[in-house]
Amino acid sequence: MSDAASAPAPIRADAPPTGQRIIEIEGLNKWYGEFHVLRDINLSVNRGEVVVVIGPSGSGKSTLIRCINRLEEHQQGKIVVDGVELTDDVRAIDQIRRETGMVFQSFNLFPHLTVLDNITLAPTRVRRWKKSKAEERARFFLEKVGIPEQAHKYPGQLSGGQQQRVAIARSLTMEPKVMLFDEPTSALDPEVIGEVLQVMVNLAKEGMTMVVVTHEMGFAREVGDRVVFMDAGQIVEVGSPEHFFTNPKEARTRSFLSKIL
Amino acid sequence: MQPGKPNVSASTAVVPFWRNVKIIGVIAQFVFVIALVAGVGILVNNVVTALAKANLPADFSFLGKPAGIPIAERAIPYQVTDTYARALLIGFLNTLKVAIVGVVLATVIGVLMGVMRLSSNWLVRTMASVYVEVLRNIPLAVQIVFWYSAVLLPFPPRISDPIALPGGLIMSNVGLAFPFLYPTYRFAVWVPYLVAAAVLAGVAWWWRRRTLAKADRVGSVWPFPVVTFLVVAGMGLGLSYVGRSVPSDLTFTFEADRGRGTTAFVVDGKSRPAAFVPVTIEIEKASLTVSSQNLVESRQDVRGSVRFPLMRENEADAFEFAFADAEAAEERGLQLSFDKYPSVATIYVDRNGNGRFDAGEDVDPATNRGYGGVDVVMTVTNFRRTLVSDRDGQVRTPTFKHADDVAAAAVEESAAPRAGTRFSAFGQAATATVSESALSAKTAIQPVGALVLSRAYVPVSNYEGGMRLTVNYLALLLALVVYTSAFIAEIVRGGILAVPKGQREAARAIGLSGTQTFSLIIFPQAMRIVLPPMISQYLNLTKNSSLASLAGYAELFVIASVVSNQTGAAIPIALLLIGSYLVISLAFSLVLNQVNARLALVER
Amino acid sequence: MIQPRPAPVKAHGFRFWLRKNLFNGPFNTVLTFVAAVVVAWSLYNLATFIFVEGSWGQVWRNMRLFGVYRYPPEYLWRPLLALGIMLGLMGVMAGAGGRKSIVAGAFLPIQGFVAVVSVVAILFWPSVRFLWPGALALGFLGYFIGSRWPRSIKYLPWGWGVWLVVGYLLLSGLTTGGTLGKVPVRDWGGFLLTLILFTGIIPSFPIGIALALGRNSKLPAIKYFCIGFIEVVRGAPLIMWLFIASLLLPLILNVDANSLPAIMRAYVAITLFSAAYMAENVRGGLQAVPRGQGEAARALGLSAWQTTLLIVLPQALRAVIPAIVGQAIGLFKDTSLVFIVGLVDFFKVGDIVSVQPEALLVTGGVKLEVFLFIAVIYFFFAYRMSIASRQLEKRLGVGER
Amino acid sequence: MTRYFRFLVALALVVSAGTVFAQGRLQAIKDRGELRCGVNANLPGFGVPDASGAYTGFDIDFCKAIAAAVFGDASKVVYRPLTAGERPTALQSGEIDVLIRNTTRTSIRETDWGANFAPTTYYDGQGFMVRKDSGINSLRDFEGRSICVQSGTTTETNLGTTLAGLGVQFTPVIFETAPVLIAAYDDGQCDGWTTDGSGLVSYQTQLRVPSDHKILPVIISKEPLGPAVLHGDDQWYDVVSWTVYALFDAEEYGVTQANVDDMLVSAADPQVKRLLGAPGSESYVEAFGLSADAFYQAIKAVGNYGEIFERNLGSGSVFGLERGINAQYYDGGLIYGYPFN
Repeated sequence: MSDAASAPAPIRADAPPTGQRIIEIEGLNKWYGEFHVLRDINLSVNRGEVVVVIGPSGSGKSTLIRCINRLEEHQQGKIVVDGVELTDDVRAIDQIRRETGMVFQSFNLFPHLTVLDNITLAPTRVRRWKKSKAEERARFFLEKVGIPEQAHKYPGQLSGGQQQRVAIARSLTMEPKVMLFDEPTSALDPEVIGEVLQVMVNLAKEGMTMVVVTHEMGFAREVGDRVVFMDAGQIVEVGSPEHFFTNPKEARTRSFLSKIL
Repeated sequence: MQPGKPNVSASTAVVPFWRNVKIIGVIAQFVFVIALVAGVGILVNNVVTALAKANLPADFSFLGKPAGIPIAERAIPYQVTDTYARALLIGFLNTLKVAIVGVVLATVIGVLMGVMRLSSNWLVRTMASVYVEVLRNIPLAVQIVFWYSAVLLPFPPRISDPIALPGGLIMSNVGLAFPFLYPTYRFAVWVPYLVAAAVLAGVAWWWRRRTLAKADRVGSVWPFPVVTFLVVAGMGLGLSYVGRSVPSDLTFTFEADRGRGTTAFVVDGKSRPAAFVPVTIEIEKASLTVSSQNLVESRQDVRGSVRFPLMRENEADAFEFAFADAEAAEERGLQLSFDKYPSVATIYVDRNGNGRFDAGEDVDPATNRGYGGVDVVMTVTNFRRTLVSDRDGQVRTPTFKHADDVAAAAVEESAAPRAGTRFSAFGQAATATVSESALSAKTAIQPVGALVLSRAYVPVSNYEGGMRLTVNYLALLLALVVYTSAFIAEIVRGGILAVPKGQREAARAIGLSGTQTFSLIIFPQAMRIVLPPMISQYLNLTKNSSLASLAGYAELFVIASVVSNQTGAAIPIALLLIGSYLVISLAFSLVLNQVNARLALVER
Repeated sequence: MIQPRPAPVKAHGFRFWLRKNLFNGPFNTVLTFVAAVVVAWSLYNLATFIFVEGSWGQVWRNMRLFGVYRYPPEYLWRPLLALGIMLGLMGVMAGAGGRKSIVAGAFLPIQGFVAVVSVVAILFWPSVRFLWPGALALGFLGYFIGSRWPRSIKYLPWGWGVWLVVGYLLLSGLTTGGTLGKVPVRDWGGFLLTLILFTGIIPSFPIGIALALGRNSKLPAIKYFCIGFIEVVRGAPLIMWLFIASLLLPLILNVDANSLPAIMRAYVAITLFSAAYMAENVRGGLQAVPRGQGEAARALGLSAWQTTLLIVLPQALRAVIPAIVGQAIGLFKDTSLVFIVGLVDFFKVGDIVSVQPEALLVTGGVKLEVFLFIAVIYFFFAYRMSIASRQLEKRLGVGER
Repeated sequence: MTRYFRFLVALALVVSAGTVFAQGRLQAIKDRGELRCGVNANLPGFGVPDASGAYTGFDIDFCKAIAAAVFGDASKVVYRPLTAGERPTALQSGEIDVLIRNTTRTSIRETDWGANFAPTTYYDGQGFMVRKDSGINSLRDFEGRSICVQSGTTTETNLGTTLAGLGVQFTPVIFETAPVLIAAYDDGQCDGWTTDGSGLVSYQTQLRVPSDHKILPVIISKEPLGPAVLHGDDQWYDVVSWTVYALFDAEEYGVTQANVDDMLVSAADPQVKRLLGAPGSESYVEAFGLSADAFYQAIKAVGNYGEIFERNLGSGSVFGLERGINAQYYDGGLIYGYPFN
């Protein structure tokens, strides 16, 4: 990186020093072949904080949160989740995945299992819970996302909004310390987006640590503690929602917001 | 920021190697490779030891030895004294011959059947369904046996009475033969023109594209290079006929008694066969003796018919027919009735005396069979025929005898080999005497251009000249084509059904007719879907051709197993076979990738 | 507001059907006539051959050869018991699945076939007079159990496992002489052998899955080994592998040729060959599983193995069931190729039957009769399977569940 | 006296050989309780299963005879059907004890295969069949015609080299199996077909009108067919050889399946007594490592050579083959049993 000096100093998206840091990312770089997708990312998240990542498509926001639980492998930099550094160590990877829940754009429910089986699979196999306990917790979270009556159906029989809520319940049942949301509402019909967002809002209010990649600016404004704007693999601007939506600093951010708001 | 790729891992923390994902992978591979090498090593060692113990060849040195296997069906010259390697090569070429033609035909029939299965006509639809279901649910081995011994052998007429169709096509249960253009020894004259034609065609293509591009016009490009090529190449072909003459070192030797001759170049006393040379043979007067036969064909009787080699009436000034033993024939009241003058006749007894053959008169009341085993002599005057020698420089005519030597050779009685029989044919050949007086013929070599049209004919009991497809080849081909086409039909049907309904609706909405919708919109898209499974069917067809032995076709696997039986070199031959089949597989994969790449390009 | 009205009455009836399906337009009318002539001609000739010209005595006389080849007649109850147990297990499956299930759709025609054979056995084959009806009864017993206690289907995998072992022991025998006297493997033949070789599809299943997973592996050594194995095996014809296995397997494994009868060698060749094809089918299924499925499982903390076994494979296999049935049909037909290594399966028995001295006495031989008989039997089973496959395809295509 | 001495030496040799090979194949077969016999399961007259599944044929009877000699029970045979290509491997690997599969004895097979051939049981030779009215009377008449031939043996090489040597050009059509070949010939694809003489005769009956065909009076190869064992076990080789000789001798001395019991008791001829191991002559048979009644059992099981021939190939079969050169030497044939002395 011969011309690193001429590049602008990377933005540090550190959390305010108050809370205890649960995610710390330092100098994160990632390449797909020759394509540099993540460039010198620095980001940290406090416990109980909701960080919303926005930016145009292809800006690397999804890749960023997929790096946090090693769905993508980073090549440079340091990722620490709940005090565990993400390295090539199998044990570290397993531990971090256990402690982070993830919700995908396309739900990724397992179509050959019932809703209940979808939810209890990981707790029984990974956490080694008894089946009865897993089912009890599963029903609790299904209740919480508002679809207790669908436990014995197959994912194919549910609507998109219901599926995504099941996916959230599935992640929550593992009792994660962090929830990662990868554009959870992008694949949904407008009329059901609300029900999923409501679940997320409730979750945030209960103090769950969340990193959310989304295009829902309303959600960002309402529940986000901090908003991170990414473009071309870099963090362009970080700030509180008020700062962000009322008075963004960077020209790039302004032009992005003007297009979508 | 300039992307630069680090070559070290991001992490600085020390991780024990048994927990490191990357190192685990390396170790797993390492263990796997060691286990594999050890396992394979043990197995190979076993084989080598066993082979050495059994004194079986484990290398390829046997390939250079003379094979001694007679092979009739071949694309390149071959003699029994040639090597095993050449015999195997012929097998490989024969595999290709059946595979390539089979693939083309199976595609045509399969697509047709696939479309028929979606026909709106109930009967057609049902017939196509029955076709597909029956054929793909019966083992191919059974089908090959069926086509060969239940259809192609019994139903077409025998070679002695072939069907001669217009255009020079001849059909019988020995196979199919038709005229074919072959390159002659003067082909080299044409080659520069062909090269020039190709170059000019390229230029024409380039020029046409450029002018179109310049004028920013849409127009067809292909007619220009094609016409250029045809004109230049045609000119060259025409020129190759100008000033043609027979080279002085080209000779033609002909043994009229044996009915065969050879065209050859003789240079310094050494002769080299000359392929595809047209020659004319004239025989002033000659005779041919043939016995009448009682045949049972596909469970039906054919009674007392005489079949002379296929001849046209204009090939001789006169044909005369007589019973070899005229007195005996007259005593029995035998007469000849011509079915196809001058080649096929029935022997009958004119019981009602009306001078013509009536139903039932060909049955001998004494035996209830026809008048078989009666010799009939045909005498031809001024027989002449122009022939083209084959790939090996061979020419064949009917085996005429001298016209004066009418007495037929005495037919020896059937006898099982007895005590005292010699165990070598060479001894017998030495004692055999040729009693007939020599038959002479006038011969001439015809000048040629770059190409010569070789016609098929039947001199004795086989096709000569032209392009010949044996019944064995046809049976195998038919079975493979029909069997594979059933699978292709299903693939095509699936492909057509897989084209989104919206495509049809859109096509109809812009005013295309039903046929246009199908041929312009649905079918091209379906073809794109079906290509990969089709290629795998093509591969299956090629591999299935290894069942050729069931139809007596000398394909690679057949020849390889003969060679293996003779030499015991099972392992080298197995390796050769695997290699050959992989080459074919790879070729198909290459084609698939090419076509896929093209289609993908079109898609964007 | 416009009230809903009943739809106009649809035209139907025979004449309407004819016009719609056979005579809609001049082209179709011509097609209909041409097709009708072809059909009539074929049927006439076939019927003439079957009922008038055919000489079926030789086929009839050799029924036992066709069935079990040289399996000793006094032990015939053993393969038939194995068959009966198999029918019983299928019956349980069919009964539990209900009359309209796919298994029932396959089971009932097979029972029908066995019933026909039973009638023939009662009338003409004294040695197996009670055995065939017994097998038939076991089949219906299973069906009854299945429909009465549908939950018994839970134990079925065990049942099949036990059946494989018991079936093998029944066929091969345990003791020298006696009721369970040993029958050497080389005496197994005819349709029995065809079925035995057909079971090669069962071991080819796990091997094929392993190869498919290996081929998708990120580890190059394993990946390229699997690719190499699959492509080389698929690249050459089965008869070549049979040929190689029969000549070289004892040498390669350095074992006494007697401890590896020809049937075993062919079985190995067929299994590995089938496994290579299975691998490609399974790979197709793996590709059909969205990437997100694996990612979701990994994100939940499941290990790589758990992800593969619990999430990816079940979905992949379900997607390729029709392809696997198709492969099974192919294998069923391909068992006819073992004649190349001197085994006497159903197809080869035909050859023997047509060269027996008695066959030589029939003018023109009995090839055609034998051929027709063999073709019909193969067709019956292969066609049944392909119908089942199509039903599966339809049912799986409807939705994810 | 010298004769007696020589016999003693020979006996000592045989016995010592027997001891040396005590764990040889004969013992192994006895321990195993069954004889493994490599056969052809697809050649009418020589080996083919009948409708009940039991193998029958000329070669099969020799398997039975050897089993009867070893065990006193002709049914203790395990038949291993072999294709032509499998033969060397099966023999060399010890998979079979004896190969009786219409196998021609040739120098290559003795050396390369490591086979030891027992006496020839059937003298065959490659011949030709043509239609009587085809006008073909000698090999030279095949000029320009086609010949069907079955692959897998030396048949096609014999054909190719012989006709090439005669300068005759013909069209070969190679087949894997006989039934297809017969169909091709009968339907007229070929003007003639060639295989071993015995095969010609046995398949002639399968043609539509067998009497329309004839076998040319020419034989292009020697095909002496006989049992073969693996090199290196002299005792077992002797057992196989002398079982065959015993069957030859039995015909010569008039011992048949029917009268063998009487002969055992009442035969006066010392040769017969030694052959049957009659009381007082047991040592002649026991020296082979067999029980004294071994050859008696063999004859009892399958009859003498003549009976085997007639039952499977000759007048007692559909083939109706004549003995020809397979007659006893005193009838002008080549069958010559060695003396029991």
